[in-house]
Amino acid sequence: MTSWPILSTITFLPLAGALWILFFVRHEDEALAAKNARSMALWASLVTFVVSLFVWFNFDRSSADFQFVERVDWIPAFNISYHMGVDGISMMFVLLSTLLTPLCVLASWDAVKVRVKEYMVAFLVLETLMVGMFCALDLVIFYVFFEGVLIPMFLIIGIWGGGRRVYAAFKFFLYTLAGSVLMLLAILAMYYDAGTTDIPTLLAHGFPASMQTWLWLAFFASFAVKVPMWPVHTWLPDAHVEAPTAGSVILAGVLLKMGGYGFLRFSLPMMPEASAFFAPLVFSLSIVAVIYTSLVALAQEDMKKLIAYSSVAHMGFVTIGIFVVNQQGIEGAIFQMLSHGVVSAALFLCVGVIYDRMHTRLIERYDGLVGRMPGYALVFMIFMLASVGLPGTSGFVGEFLVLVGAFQANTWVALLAASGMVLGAAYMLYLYRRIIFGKMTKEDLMAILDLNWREKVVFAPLIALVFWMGIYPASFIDVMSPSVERLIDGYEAALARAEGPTTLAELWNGVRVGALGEAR
Amino acid sequence: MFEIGLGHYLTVAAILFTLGIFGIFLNRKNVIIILMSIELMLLAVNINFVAFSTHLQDLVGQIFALFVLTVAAAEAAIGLAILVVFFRNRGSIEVEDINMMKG
Amino acid sequence: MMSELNLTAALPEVFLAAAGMILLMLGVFRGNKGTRLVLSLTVACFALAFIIVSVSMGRSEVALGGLFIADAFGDFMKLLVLAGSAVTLIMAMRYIEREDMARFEYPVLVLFATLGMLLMISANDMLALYLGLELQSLSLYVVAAFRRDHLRSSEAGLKYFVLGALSSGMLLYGMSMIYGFAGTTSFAGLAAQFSAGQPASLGLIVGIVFLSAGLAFKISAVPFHMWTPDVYEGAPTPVTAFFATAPKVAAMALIVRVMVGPFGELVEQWQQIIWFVSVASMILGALAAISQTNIKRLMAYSSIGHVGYALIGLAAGTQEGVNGILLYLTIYIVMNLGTFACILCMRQKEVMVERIEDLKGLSKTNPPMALALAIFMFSMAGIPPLVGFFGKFYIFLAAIEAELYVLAVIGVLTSVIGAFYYVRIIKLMYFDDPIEAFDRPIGREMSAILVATSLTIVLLSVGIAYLLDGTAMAAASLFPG
Amino acid sequence: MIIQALAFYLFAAVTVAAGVMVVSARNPVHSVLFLILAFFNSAGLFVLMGAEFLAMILVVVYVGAVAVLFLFVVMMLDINFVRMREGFLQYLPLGGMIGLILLVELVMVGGAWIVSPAAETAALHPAAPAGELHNTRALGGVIYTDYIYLFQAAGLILLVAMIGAIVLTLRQREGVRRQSISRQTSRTRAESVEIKQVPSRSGV
Amino acid sequence: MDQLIVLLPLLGAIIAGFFGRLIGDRGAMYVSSGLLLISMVLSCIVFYDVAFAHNARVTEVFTWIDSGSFEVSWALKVDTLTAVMLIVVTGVSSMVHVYSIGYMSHDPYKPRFFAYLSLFTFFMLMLVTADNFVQMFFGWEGVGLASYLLIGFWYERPSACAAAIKAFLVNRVGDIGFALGICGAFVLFGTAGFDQVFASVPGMADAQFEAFGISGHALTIICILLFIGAMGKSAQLGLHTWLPDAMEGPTPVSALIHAATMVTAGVFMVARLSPMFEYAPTALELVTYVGALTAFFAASVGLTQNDIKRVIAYSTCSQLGYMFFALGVSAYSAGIFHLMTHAFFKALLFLGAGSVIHAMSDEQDMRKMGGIYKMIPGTYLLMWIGTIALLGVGIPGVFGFAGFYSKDIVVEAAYASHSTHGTFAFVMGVVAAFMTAFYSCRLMFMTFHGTPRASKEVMSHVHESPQVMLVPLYVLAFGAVFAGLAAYEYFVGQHMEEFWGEALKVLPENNSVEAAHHVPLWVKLSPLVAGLGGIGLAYVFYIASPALPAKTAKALRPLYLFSLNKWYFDELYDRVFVRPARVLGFGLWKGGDGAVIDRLGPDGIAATTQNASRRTSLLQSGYVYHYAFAMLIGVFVLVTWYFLSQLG
Repeated sequence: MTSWPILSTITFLPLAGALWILFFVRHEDEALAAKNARSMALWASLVTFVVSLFVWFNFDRSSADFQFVERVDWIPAFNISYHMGVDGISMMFVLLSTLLTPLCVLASWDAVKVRVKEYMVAFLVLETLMVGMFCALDLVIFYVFFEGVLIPMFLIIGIWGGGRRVYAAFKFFLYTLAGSVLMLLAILAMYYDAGTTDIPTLLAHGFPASMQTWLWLAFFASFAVKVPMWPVHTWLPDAHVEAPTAGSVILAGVLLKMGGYGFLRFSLPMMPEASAFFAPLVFSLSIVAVIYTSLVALAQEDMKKLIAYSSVAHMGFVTIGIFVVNQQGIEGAIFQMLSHGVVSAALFLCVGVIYDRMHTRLIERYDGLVGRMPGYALVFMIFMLASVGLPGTSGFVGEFLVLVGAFQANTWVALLAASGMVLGAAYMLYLYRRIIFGKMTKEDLMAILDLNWREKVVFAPLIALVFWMGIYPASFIDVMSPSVERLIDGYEAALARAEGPTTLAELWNGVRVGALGEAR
Repeated sequence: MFEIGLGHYLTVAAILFTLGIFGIFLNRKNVIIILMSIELMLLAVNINFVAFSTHLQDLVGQIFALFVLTVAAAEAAIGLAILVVFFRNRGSIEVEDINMMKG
Repeated sequence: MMSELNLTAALPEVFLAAAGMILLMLGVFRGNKGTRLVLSLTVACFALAFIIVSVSMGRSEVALGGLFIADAFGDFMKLLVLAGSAVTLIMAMRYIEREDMARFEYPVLVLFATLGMLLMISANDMLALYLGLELQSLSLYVVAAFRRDHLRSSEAGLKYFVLGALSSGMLLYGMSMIYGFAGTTSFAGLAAQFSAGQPASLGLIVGIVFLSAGLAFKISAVPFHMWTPDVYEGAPTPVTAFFATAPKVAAMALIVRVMVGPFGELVEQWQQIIWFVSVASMILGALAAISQTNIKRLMAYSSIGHVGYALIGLAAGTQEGVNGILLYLTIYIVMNLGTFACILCMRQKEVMVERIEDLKGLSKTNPPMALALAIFMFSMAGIPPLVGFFGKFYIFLAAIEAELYVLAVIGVLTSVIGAFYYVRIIKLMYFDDPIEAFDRPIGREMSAILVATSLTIVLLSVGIAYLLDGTAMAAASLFPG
Repeated sequence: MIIQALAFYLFAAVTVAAGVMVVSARNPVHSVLFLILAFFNSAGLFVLMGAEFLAMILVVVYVGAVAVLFLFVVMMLDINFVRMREGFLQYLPLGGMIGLILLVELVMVGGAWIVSPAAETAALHPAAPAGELHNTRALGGVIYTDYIYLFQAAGLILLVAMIGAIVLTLRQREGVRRQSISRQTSRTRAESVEIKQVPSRSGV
Repeated sequence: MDQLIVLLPLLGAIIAGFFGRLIGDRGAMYVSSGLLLISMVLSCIVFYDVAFAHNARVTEVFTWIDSGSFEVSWALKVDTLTAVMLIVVTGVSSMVHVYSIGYMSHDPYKPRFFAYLSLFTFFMLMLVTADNFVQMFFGWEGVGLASYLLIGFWYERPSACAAAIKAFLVNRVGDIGFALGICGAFVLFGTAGFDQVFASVPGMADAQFEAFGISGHALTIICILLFIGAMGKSAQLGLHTWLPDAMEGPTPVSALIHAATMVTAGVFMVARLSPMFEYAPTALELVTYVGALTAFFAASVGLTQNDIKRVIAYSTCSQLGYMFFALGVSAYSAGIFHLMTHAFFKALLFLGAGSVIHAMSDEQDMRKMGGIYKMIPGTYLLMWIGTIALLGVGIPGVFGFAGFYSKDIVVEAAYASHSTHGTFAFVMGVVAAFMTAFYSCRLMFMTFHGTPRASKEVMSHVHESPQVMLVPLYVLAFGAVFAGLAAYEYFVGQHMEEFWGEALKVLPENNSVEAAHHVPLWVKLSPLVAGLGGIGLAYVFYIASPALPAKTAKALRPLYLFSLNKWYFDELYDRVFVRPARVLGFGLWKGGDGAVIDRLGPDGIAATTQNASRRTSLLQSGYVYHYAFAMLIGVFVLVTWYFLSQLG
């Protein structure tokens, strides 16, 4: 391993860029200052991305250990240290974050006209926090980054958002905060029990079963909101609709993944018995999410809301995949998260493209765009299909692996989740048809222009990724395999040691049988 | 009955103390009465201290009472000064008129 | 039993007392023209006292006939108090000149109040406690009403006085009970008695209840908080800033010292009181602040809420809990100083404004100030990576370690509600359009305070370990053995 | 014994009754007077308990200074009889009940007092056996030695009270001519007398 | 070479799609058609290599998904079955490409069209060359996509868009079954590769399995799931509704996708998985029933339709039913045989119909046609060839059109299986043959004979299609005439075993094709007789006494309406699925998210908090006595608490 603190570099480079913009980008001429801020932000995020590629290439794909580990004492009195590192599960999320940020900067190039400087600062800070969160190997550090994300995101939604931005920003902020403070308590309890907040140590700690239940629930409160799972998903549509395009991109692309990542990093390995116990609950909620939100998506009038609901449904797959705890399920879930990170981000960018031109997101205001914007129609089509999960695109691999995994655990779950395939196709195709197809009748659309070069630059890497992930996913799955295997081994070993009813369902059955017995 | 013990003094003090509290929150008249109620409370406290002091055969209680008296005097001075200032501004010292700020 | 005077242990206090009288004389001779001089000198005195305390930090001695104790805990708290007083005085400088209340008595009274706080903090006997408390309170009553031509100010003073007097009555009654049932007023004596296994009689507990009621009033914990919003609103703003910082710390130090010191063995008894008060404070602080329109009033409820959190640490009754309180208070002071500096800058057309609405669009009219205030607000809401989070973190850690789970859960939930109103201020500043800009410039000392406090809030997270060293030492001094 | 008991009951009864009147009298002047009465009788109680010095102080300081100050302020502010406002009785049942229960509790606590063995030994300053040392003297012996610190602190409190009272109520009125002896004595001739050269024949 | 066959169409698609503007319309058309022709030639070579030189092989390209034990690769499996399909696909596809050059000559989006066509071909080839379930699924979904794109090719028509979505969605419903079937297969066998699975099937023949609360025979469950997928793709009863609507697409598309190739993917799949289905008799039974019912149902609907393409579409549906019941009675080779011949004559019919439509200025309603046989004699003739091939006319033992051989063997095999479901299928097949004959001739008569019912203007424009459209028709017609005769011996006759090799598996006790050669003569004749009867009836109805149809319709009105409205499937689905989904979606949005979750959740809590906040503020009345009272209460509560706890 290199001694250079590569992860910290990735984490704090954007912050440095943000500070630079904050303090040194000043000009009498507002427009010029804005321009400088933009290019500075772009460079900062691009350099970060390039540096992060180093991680990708130097990552040891055969190891399940944490790599590029850095460790500095932070609060020695409490055994809390600045501990960073990535394994196969987290590494790609880091890259996803570093990839999406420059794209977001590009996507906001013209779209954001007011307070450009602050906007760019917020985005770079956001990047720091996201990357830091995925790299953190100490619970406290993790939590700091995890919750710190709220600040820039709140501002992004609130300042540069749409009409109901205030409501949306508050809903987002308070909802997620409410979830995560409970997690904070759980973290404290873990510290109390284990005497450390070091994640690798905690992974090996083994918490008592009774404690696991509570810990799990507390973590669940946080991650379920973040994912989001039904019924705590309602912040998402609002936040997405009101956020500026790039905000939605990051929100869907990275922030939602924090929940899934949390489940994988904490819930499963640290509280295996509780995870097994509550898996049926997760399944039920996920299934409801898949079906319910898909149906709701069908009824949407607002493009972003529709895509937002589709995110909920897709993340439902993710949670199913995680909690079936087998190789296919978890790898599928991770893959689905990555794919969703690319695809939904791209879909929001697609919406942004026409929003920038027409300043409305109402579906009924558009029709027949393919005539004027064939390039756009093609790009949208690709991502729409990826979202639908067409084989050959990234969306399929994750979804399918999750199904395979789910089928091993519970066929009903697999069946109901699979119904999401139809509903997902239904709302996406319906959306596509209403916007892109048909005859162009709206007067104001007649002059609409196709993608410009900047937009093409934004979409090109995403399209490439969609196909790369769809056709040769092995290059991604290989990265995660060792870590996932270790995770599963640990999980199963822990369950083997456990006693008593191991799932909610069993407990329920036990109660029922008991009650019946008494009735007799 | 005729054996006057500590309990008797404490009872008197308790009654006076309660009276003082009553004076404060049941009072709907002027603030001066409230200040006087406070003096009553402090008096009750002093009785307590002296009574304990006697029964414990310990001087500290009396010293305490002495300081309480001192402080009470200072308190009365400041209280009345504030009261006067308030009266100058408001033209009234009725308790119900002290309600510019609420919520 | 009686130890010698040992005046050096009380050097900061002695120094301040002497300085106070000298400054008083100076003020009398220079008249109100000398206000600025007196004020500056007062600040200098605070600074000097700060240095004295920090130099002697770490000692642990009993002085002045056993009535006075100087230990690391006290020294730490004294540092906070002195810093708070000094900074609020600096903030007051321009204000009192502008608002026509530039009289030399103001700094002198603040100095005496601070002296009272130091005495409180160092009290090792209930008598000393009482006198220190009264010295502080009487000064505070006066400064609250210091703007004597203003109805609000005088009303604030009157309310504060009436209720404060009532609370000292209760406190005294409690003390008399304790004295009567334990036979001593000395903290050491009390501690010795309970550690000998003496069971707490009912009278003693009732005494403790009354005592806690009196102390709870000083830290404005529910239900003894009712004065706080009115006084905060009515008092001149620099006075409010002062109220929100130094006296809070001192009173908190006092309640911690009393509960943990003499009554340390009775933790099971008073824990329930603190629990109750803490929960009530957190809930009320969070709820009532939401519907406020006056920012000073909002800060009052905010401080009530914060006290509730700090009390969690006390309810834990452990060294970690005290550690958490110390950390929390340190952070709380910095945040409050910064916030009040912002509030003091809220002037439109030469008139102070204090409606929350007036902050609308601040991010456009005065971005640095908006940024600073946003940092304070996020920090108060306890959002990491700002240091306010760490305050809550250690408090809740202590609660978890003491297995006060319900308290911890209530705490975090109310912190979410509380986050709402802090964030609402950010919303006004950043999401809304400006109505009217605040006057500029805000003054060099204000800028300096703003920069210093906001940087502290941001950067202290990184160096929190150093602060923790200090608090840990201070907390340990309360738990010998 | 009986005399002592009778004295106690007398003083106690009058104190309490006066206390009630303080709170309930409609005229504030009467209230002050009843307060004075209460103080006097408490002083009597103090004497009964053997605290003569305190009893004296109570009369001198309280009646002589504090109560008179009250009276002064009442007179100065020219407060009339206050009408009983509505709502007074509204709180009486609840407040009265709570107050009564609290009173009963306090009395029960007082009644349950027992000298704890530890408390016996905990006494810091054992009072001298009766007759051996005068109460005033005993106090004096302690207050200027062991409690010198607090004595000084009390002094500061009084100082603050003074400053406070002055700063709040003293007003420098404009347009009031005051005598300033120092200015008078330090006047020089140059300040006071101006010699004008009046040119002749041109008038002033 | 295998890779080339598959990738050339993709290349064509990319060139036509992305560089269409660069190389112009013509360039796009010629490049893609040319590449496909090459691909076809290569397919022929491969066919020879595999079917006659027995060089069945699997070519691995690279890993696709590798997750734990779930490993699948991109690979090309070529055996006889695949080779047959390669020929059919590339053959029909290249003909359609060529035909489209003429047919689409007036369309402004030619490059796009050719790109789609080639893309479709690519996916179809991926499907037939798949060596594992997942790759098959890839092709499966891919053709669905291409079908979607092509049906919606004229995106300005709302009906085309709707039909496209419908096709995609209905297919997706089937795909759920397919996907779950794959999952099941993986769970059972631990692999998703065909060869590995087939190798372990016999060992798993009795495996039990619990799924969806049913615990049963594992293979049966998996096969049924997979068959559901096949039903969707091949428009079997229940999931057929998309096929008639798919006729919204350009006619060449109908010929290629919705007649010759894509819709037969289901048939191909079941045949490909014959080693599994053979051990799942219940599943086979189901296949038979569904196929037979579809054959009957679609034919019955075809009787009354007026849209020329729809009639052919229902005909396709019905013929697919034949293929399926052939598969269901283990006559896989017969099914594939029919698939192959059907590809020729149905593509011919469609393209012919396209030619008619082209001639009639895009009129598709047969009621507005008639009497044009003299004006477009070439098309007329070709259409008759296709129709006769469809009807299976021939002289036993001497010569027959393609359909004669394949349909007969299918029906005979059904009879020969000597099982309940086989017999049922036989009866249905014969009845359907009768109806097929009737509606096919009805189509011919209504379109070409009788008095012209079109407007003068249209009639004046009627013209024969250009050669570029007719040449492919000739090729297909040639196939329709001779394919049956030529392939009979290899597919189902004496060389059957040798020809198919390992590609198909039939358990000895199920060998109905073998038995089909030994059925009684009346069985052999019955489809032919039924067909002739149908022709006769049609002649009576539409040539001899044209008033009769209306009278009959009146007399049998309920039946007529039932058939005309396609057994009300669309209405039923609309009521049961589509509309409820909309209503439910809207309801859940406004009611679930809005009224319940938000109102009880965030908004409710917010409102409660605000309310509580207001109340709390009111407590702060501003009166000192209230404040004091609060303090008193605080003390009182605490004191009382301790009193009670100490006393109690």
